[in-house]
Amino acid sequence: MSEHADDKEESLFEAPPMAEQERMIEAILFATAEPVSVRDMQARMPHGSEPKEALVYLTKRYEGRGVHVVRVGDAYAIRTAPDLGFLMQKETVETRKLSRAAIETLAIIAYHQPCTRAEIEEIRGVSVSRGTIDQLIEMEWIRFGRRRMTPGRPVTFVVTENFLDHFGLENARDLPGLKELRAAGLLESRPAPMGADAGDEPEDAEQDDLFEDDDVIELP
Amino acid sequence: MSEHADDKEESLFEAPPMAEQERMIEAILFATAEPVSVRDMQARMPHGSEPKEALVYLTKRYEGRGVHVVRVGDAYAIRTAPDLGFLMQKETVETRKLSRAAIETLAIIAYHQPCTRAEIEEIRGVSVSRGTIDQLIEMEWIRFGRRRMTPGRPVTFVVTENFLDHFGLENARDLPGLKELRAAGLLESRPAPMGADAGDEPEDAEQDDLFEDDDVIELP
Amino acid sequence: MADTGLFDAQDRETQDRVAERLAAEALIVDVDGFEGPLDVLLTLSRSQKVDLRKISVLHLAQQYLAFVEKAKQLRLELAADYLVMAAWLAFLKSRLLLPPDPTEDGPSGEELAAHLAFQLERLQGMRDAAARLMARDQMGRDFFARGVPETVERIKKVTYTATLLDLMQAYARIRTRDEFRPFVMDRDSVYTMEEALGRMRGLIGFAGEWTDINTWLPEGWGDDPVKRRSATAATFAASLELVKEGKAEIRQDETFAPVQVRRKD
Repeated sequence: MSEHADDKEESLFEAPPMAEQERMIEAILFATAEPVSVRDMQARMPHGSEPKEALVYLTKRYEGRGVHVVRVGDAYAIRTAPDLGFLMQKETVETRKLSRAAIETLAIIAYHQPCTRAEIEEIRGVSVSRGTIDQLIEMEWIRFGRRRMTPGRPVTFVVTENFLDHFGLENARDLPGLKELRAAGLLESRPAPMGADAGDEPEDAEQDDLFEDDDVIELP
Repeated sequence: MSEHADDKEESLFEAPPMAEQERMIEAILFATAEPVSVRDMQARMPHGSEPKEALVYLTKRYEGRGVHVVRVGDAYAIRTAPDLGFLMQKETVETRKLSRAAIETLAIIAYHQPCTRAEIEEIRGVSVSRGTIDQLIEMEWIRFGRRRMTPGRPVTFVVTENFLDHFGLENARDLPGLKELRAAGLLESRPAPMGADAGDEPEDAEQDDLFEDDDVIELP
Repeated sequence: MADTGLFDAQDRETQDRVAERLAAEALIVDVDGFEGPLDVLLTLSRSQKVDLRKISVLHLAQQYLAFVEKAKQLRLELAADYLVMAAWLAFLKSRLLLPPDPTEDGPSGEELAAHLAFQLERLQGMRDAAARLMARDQMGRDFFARGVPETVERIKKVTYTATLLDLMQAYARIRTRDEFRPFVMDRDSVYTMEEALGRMRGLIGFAGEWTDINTWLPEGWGDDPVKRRSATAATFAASLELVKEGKAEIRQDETFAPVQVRRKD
């Protein structure tokens, strides 16, 4: 606080050295909530200061740094370098289990590929929401196959290389058949109550699920 | 995307050059008013970054400048140089005037932490009013520590990161005069000889010296 | 607060006495401004102008007692803790003045005095520390934080996973859905009461003697514990049913003893 008085006294004779003035505007620009005009800086700084000149030095000093001195209208401010904007985001990654609708759809495609949407619906016993297919495509686990040469030429779906990679398969044909699943004990487990009434699953619930998912997924 | 692929990608990417990392923490620290922990920086920076090392360079870079890199507990912040406070009359926040009781209570907690109310009263020789403690908690300068493992399990108080930040302390070990006070034996709890002013004795004689207890000092 | 720095006369003793009297009077005038007896004692001790470690507690006790005395003369109400301290200091004074009584236990006057001196020194130490703390550069007054903090945007990214097992189980679930009965229960090891009853009705006519119900279990149900438990329960329930119908009698000698049945004639 006493320096204040000192500075004032000194300022009657001469302005602070330019390096000192640069420090001053650095502190002012840092601590001030709004961009500061040159006039405002001058008013705050000891008499005889030349903020305009000090600003030139300060701007130069911050060139290529993580923050820059920028001009905002008639005033100046310190701002994050544009290329570092990504640091102002904190990304949290959450891993979720694929929804039952999605995993079942995926399983049907894997076992029956190429497989049309109508076929998936027939096997699952419920309609397949667009969101489910979109999600699997976005995850790059399925892709469009050839159109079926039947009336309406429906599109088919097949699994991707990514799918095989993720599940550690050489080929979708390597997937164990029902008999093998049973032998491996995978069919012995009684279906959970949920499993039993899968066919009654309300479509709305499924769709809600997916709208939610879509929102999250679309973030960059 | 498969985790496998992610890992591969990450290990293929090299951490940014140190100069770039320095820019990044510069941007991060400029952007916040609160101290940022090293872990937090690391989470926001590209994989493989070493904010701790970059901080050394950045701290050096700002030596003698209008703003400084300061350490607050486990975190770092940029603060204006104290000698330039006179420029900041507009920014000065009028802090509530603390009563003498509050200031002394704060000092006792800071130097004796973790510290029970009974210990504060023993040292000051008068009872501590609730309002005093409340005020310090409200200012976020003290918080509750662990309960003391003595009869009655009294609560203890410790100072916060905000306290360190406000008084420009790196950690509680840097409190002014701490060494001298300890050397003079004034920070030990010395039980009153039997028969001396009864009732003023603190609950427990074994006041663990908290400055060696990293658990409590290391503010999150 | 009384400050003895005003006095720089040469005659120490006169000076001290004057200071003491002035201090005591100042104290009384300002007694509300003190934070308890320890605070008063600390203020009084300053008149000794020595290191607090070398303070004369006896002298201090006398000063304090004089202060309380003066307050009484002025008919000032002193808070109870001031009087408690006065009583304690009077006790301490007598201990310090009298030769130690070997028959009396408890701390000596010196020990008590040393502790009081410690308390005063500690209080002074904390006050000095508080002053040094408050004299530090403070944020928002001497140094400043960023004026325009940027908010850190939180982005939640969700990734989905599934294992091969999930995939196969999902497929198995769909493909075998129709094979399951709506109510699935392991019937292989369940022996129903109806079955037991049917079996017993046919046999009870031949049971003239008391027989352990364990011997009534059907063939092949006695070895596997799961099956045995189910068959035993069913047979017991069926026995009770027969008793209720008046076709059999049932008995048990004591708790956990074998349960026996026979035909009722």
